Amino acid sequence: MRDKVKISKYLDAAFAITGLLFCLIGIGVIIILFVDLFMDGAPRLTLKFFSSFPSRFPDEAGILSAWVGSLLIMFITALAAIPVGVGAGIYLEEYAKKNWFTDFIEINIANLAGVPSIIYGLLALGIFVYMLGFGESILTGGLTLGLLILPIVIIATREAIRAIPQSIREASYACGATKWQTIRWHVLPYSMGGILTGIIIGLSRAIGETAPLVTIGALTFIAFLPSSPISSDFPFISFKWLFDSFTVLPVQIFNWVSRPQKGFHVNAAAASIVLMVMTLLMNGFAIYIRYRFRRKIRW
Amino acid sequence: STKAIAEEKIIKIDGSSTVYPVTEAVGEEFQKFKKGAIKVTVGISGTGGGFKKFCRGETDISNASRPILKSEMELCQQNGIEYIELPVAYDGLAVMVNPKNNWVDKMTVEELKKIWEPAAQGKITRWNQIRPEWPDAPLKLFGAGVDSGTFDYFTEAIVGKAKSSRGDYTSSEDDNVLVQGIAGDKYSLGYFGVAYYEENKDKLKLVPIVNPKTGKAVIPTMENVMDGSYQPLSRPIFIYVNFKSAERPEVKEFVEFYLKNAAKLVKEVKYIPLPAKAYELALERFSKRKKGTMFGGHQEVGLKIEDLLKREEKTK
Amino acid sequence: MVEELKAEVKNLNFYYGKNHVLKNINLPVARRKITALIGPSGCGKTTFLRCFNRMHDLYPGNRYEGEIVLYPDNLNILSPVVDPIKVRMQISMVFQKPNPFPKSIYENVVYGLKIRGVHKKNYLDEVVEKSLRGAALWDEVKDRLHKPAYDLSGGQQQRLCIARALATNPRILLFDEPTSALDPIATAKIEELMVELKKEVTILIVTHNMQQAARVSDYTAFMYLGEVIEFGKTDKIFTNPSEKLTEEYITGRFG
Amino acid sequence: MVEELKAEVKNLNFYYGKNHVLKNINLPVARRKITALIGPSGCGKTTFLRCFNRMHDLYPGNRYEGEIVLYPDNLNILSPVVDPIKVRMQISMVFQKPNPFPKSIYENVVYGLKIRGVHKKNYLDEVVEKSLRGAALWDEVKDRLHKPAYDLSGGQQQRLCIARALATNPRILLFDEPTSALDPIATAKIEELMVELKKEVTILIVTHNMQQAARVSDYTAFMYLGEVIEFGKTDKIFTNPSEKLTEEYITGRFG
Amino acid sequence: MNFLSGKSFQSVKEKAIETFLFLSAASSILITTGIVFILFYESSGFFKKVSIVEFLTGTQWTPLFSEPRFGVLPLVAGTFLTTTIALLVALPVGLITAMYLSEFAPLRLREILKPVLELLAAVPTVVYGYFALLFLTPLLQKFIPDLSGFNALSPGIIMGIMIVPYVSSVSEDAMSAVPMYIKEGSYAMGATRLQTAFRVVIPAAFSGIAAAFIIGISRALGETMVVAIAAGMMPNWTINPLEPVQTFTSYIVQVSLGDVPHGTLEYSTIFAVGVVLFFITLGANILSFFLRMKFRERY
Ligand SMILES: Nc1ncnc2c1ncn2[C@@H]1O[C@H](COP(=O)(O)OP(=O)(O)OP(=O)(O)O)[C@@H](O)[C@H]1O
Ligand SMILES: Nc1ncnc2c1ncn2[C@@H]1O[C@H](COP(=O)(O)OP(=O)(O)OP(=O)(O)O)[C@@H](O)[C@H]1O
Ligand SMILES: [Mg+2]
Ligand SMILES: [Mg+2]
Repeated sequence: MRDKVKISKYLDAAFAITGLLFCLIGIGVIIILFVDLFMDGAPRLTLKFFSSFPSRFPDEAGILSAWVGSLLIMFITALAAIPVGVGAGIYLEEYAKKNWFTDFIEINIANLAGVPSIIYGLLALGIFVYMLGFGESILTGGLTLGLLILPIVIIATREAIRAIPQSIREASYACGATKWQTIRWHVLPYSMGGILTGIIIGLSRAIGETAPLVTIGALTFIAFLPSSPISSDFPFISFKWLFDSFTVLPVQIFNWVSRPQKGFHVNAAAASIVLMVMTLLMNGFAIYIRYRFRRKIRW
Repeated sequence: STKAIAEEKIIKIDGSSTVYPVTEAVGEEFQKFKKGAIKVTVGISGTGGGFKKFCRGETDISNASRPILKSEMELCQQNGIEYIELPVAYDGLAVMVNPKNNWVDKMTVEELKKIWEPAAQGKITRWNQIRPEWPDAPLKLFGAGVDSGTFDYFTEAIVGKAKSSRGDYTSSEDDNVLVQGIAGDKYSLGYFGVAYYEENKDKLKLVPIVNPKTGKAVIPTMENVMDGSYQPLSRPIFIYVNFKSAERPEVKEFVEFYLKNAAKLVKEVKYIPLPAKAYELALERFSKRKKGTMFGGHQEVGLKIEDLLKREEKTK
Repeated sequence: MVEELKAEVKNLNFYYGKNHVLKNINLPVARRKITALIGPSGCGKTTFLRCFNRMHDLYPGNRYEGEIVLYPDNLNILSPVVDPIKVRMQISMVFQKPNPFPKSIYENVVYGLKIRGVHKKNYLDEVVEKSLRGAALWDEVKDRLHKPAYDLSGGQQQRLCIARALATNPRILLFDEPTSALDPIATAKIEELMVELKKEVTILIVTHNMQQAARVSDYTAFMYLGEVIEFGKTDKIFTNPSEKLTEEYITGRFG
Repeated sequence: MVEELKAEVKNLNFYYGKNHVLKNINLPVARRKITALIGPSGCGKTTFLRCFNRMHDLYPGNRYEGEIVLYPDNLNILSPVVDPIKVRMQISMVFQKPNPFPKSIYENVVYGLKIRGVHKKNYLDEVVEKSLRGAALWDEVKDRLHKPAYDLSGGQQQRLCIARALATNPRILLFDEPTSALDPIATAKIEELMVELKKEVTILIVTHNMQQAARVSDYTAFMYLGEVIEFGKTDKIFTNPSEKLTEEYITGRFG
Repeated sequence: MNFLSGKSFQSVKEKAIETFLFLSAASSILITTGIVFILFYESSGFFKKVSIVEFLTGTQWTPLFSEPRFGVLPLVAGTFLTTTIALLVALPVGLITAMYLSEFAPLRLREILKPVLELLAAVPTVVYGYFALLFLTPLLQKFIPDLSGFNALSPGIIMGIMIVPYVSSVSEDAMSAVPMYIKEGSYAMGATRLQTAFRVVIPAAFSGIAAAFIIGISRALGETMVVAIAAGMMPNWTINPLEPVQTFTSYIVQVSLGDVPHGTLEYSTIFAVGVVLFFITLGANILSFFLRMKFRERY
């Protein structure tokens, strides 16, 4: 017995090292990728790169329309996927009766996570572009990616909610809280960490997607910006930009890497860096809130 | 939203990624020329995807790396879409080997056929099966994606029947991937667009192809392609203009701008321009609004572009 | 009995799935009195108490039979048409295992009010002090009201949960061993509180402490294996029980 | 004192971050005796007990000062070079809030053995029965050993946790209010068990029940606001305390 | 007070919220219906012309050739290979990373490592594709001379690394959500961190870890660009990871963005392939659903 105890202690120590090593594998890949892209793309990371439209000359080409497009698309995606995804997660965990139908929905959602993104593109083409007549617009693009990451957000939300000890819910109900009050005051705040993780990896995935956007008509050459959301006359807010055509960074990258000229490959590397940094910034907020929530909640 | 488009003057273009660089260059220049008064957008959803949108009336111009095909013609007809077919440049296909390959001096169409025909699958796997004096080493093949116009054209030109090919080779949509494949293997052989050779001269070696008519081995230089001596592996690429859209002044102006400036811009993006005469004929074709296709809904090989442009069009 | 009733349990049966835990329980609950539930561990006291605020509704598979009628409304709170939330609005509970929210002490106490839509800072502050004083916790935590409740000791958590239950002025209070983690002094204070409260409130208390039951309660029910074996005035039960089982249990000769 | 010592606490200070909770504690722990810790809620009993098995190590920000020396090894268990796992292997603990694992009853009891590499089915079965009998739970659960522990009542969970702590034959047992959720009979059984156990084992028990402390313990320490106010033979403390505070607490006149 | 649930403002609000949440959950059904409809509708033409038996048992996949063969097995093999390799990397690395972060790493380190690892999900997949082709394959060729320039192994590994954050982040959330009092119970018994992780934390967090695995597996099955670039696009009826292969997804993206005319038999193959993929993921999900039901623990 002594020996076994010793062995398990060695295993423990060994695992601590293995675990760290495994983390380092991931970090290593990130660093290699980043350094590699940076070595290629650094010379192109100038202000001009951000403020220029695409061009046939690699060193004049920029990503203005692409990063603006990515930003707007992500905005719509987040707006569509987060409430619906979190809502669905809450419904399934807190409201739905446990019967075959919920089981069916559960399997169904897991299944949706495995549908290749291009199929979402084809679906969106049918529904948003043709049926609903949104056209090949920012709105369509954002909704498409929203659909794509919905299962991730739902699954993460459900698991985070499921991890909350039942005694907490009991305490709230016993105070006379309604279901929604219990959710709003307890379930949501305490599961926020996990929900934010779902949102973070979901948005990270969405911002890097190419294929579904190309099918619904993300353009590659687009040398102008969507119309401004602020208009000079009443009511000062305009939603016209929702229906404008767009391009996004990954599509631009996709196009550049398949061009023969080396210069475009440099652009692609630079744009990839921008994409990664953008993701980090976009998620930074979520990461920060998650950090706060995770530190606060303890039971 | 047609009203909005009319107000804003947007020209919508979509289609082949092969033609994309040319149209992008024209679009860029055109917008500069018009000081941004007219907006041009160019997408890349493939020739097939492009025609789908085009034939539904969603785009003004479609980029195509091959002529419009039967089923697409029917779709257009169903939707009452008529079009003008205009060749805009040549796309030369190059046959490439690894620079370490010191045995290949040239190849004939027959030899290429022996390698690429369907019967070769699983059988022609070593270099010395093509010519006995070549090494007894594995033959690693690379080629354009089987869904691409390049593939259609190459099979048509070499095997004699479009889409007729062996299947056991590495294909890719992205020619840069093929470059990497060939550059990484001494015993490789592959085909793809000339432009990719131009940019990777250090990693690749060009194989001269024997012109079946003249018997001379030719490499795909710009001159050789333009004067028609690099045959059969060069093909024209096209834009299709929606007949109705062509009524719009901005579209009309754009197409004319395209054909007038193509010679210069095509070179800039490393494609091969058509002979000057061909652009003139194309312009004439456009100004006369000649509807329909010069092909019968299928690919043809070894045509001289000027002869082609003098053909009568078929709309069905 | 002559007392005015606040509630009456009639033929109550309860099942955890197939596990039949409460068996045909009948019990009157006198208004503004303290009724104690005693009985060996596992006999169903907690289960019984949780019927009063419909806690069992939260889990599928749980099943009630019978009635708990609330007076003067004459309403069967187990009836499916009754909204459990309205029931719980009037009936507060302190659980056996302290279960504060992972929030600050202050937030824990005011929770019941906030969900009732009360947000006036002054008023909330007042209630917090009053409830915490009632639960004999105020002095210990008055300087750290905004610190996490999970940093409290076991007994402090238990008192916090009592304060939380008091804050909403319920009509009925359910206490499931509210002083199990408390020292004698704190216990005495909570008992005083209960006696004070019963001027206004009807109280049901589960306790393992016979002395406590004897000290504070007016009525006592002795439960065993899911049944109420004996019910009566506390004096009577503790001095002169009718059932042998009750006597054995009370005198500790049981088992 | 003349007793053989199992452990000795020397100048122990403990901090939750900046919160100085234990203040310069000195205490001998006699071998194979029961030492009771009493004191009002929040005085630091749990905190003190958790020093013995280095539970505080699990959280960043907690800090010990001073020593707890274990005899006969003469080992300071608070020393950073001492492996807390080694300490915990010898020292079992029953927590204030029952915390069974979300596993079956059986798995809960054998957990300690399994992690020590014992897997022989027969032996495990034996230990399960013995431990559950010891904790006075066997009869209630013998037919549902493989059912989830979370379906047990509060008191049953508490006894399960006691059984879990017994299963590994520890040298020292730390009990944090082990009978708070138990009825008098179960309590009596656990007390018997403790008396039985002390033939082999050194026991530290936190309790709010003065009678219990008086009944089972050999030594008693009275804690107040993080300090040990008085320590001595239980008889002495309960009949003739030296400190006024102790007397007041014991007689319930405190506060 | 009225106990019978009258139509108070509160209960109307509750109902409205529940309805919104229900609609959110139901949206997943809607999406699935849309996908199933599109897949079946568009592939019906295909199955009219090609026998299902030939489709499911044929070992040659050359649908775009002049003499087309419609045996889907090579794509099954390719998908199976790349997915398996990816999962062999992602699941252990992801789980071990999660265990390390949740149970071993100091708090600070964890809060830094986690978002950095999540960056792996944000790298555009095109970049991963080239990374596999230009970095990993040549590296692997040093050790495995037989490795062909395009192969299943290298994109499989890269996909695995790409998926790591999906697995590790969601599992880590689930593991850190296990209440501390349960972990304390284990440590107090003398358990090492590793034993606590394996015997208490993982079983208690099983549901969340399983969900993380499902997201990971789904991602591997649905990933497109990495395999499209680095695996060779060669339908190959093989289980040799050293050879080039083609997967369902890379086939779909290839055709849908290519020059094939839409509405033809050739084009409808992508929907037929989509149907197969859909059923494969469905099968896997149903299986995993029942497995999870069996092992779930509750606290
Ligand atoms: N994690 C923590 N962080 C900060 N302060 C704490 C923490 N845990 C406990 N305390 C404080 O330390 C003091 C001692 O707590 P401890 O749990 O040791 O009390 P106790 O004597 O066991 O009380 P009880 O009888 O109520 O269980 C209390 O004032 C408590 O509020
Ligand atoms: N969720 C459950 N599922 C199945 N059986 C349960 C469940 N909860 C409790 N039980 C069983 O029901 C019986 C009554 O439990 P209950 O919690 O009401 O006991 P109790 O009288 O409160 O005991 P204690 O004094 O130990 O808290 C016990 O035998 C217990 O094992
Ligand atoms: Mg109970
Ligand atoms: Mg304590």
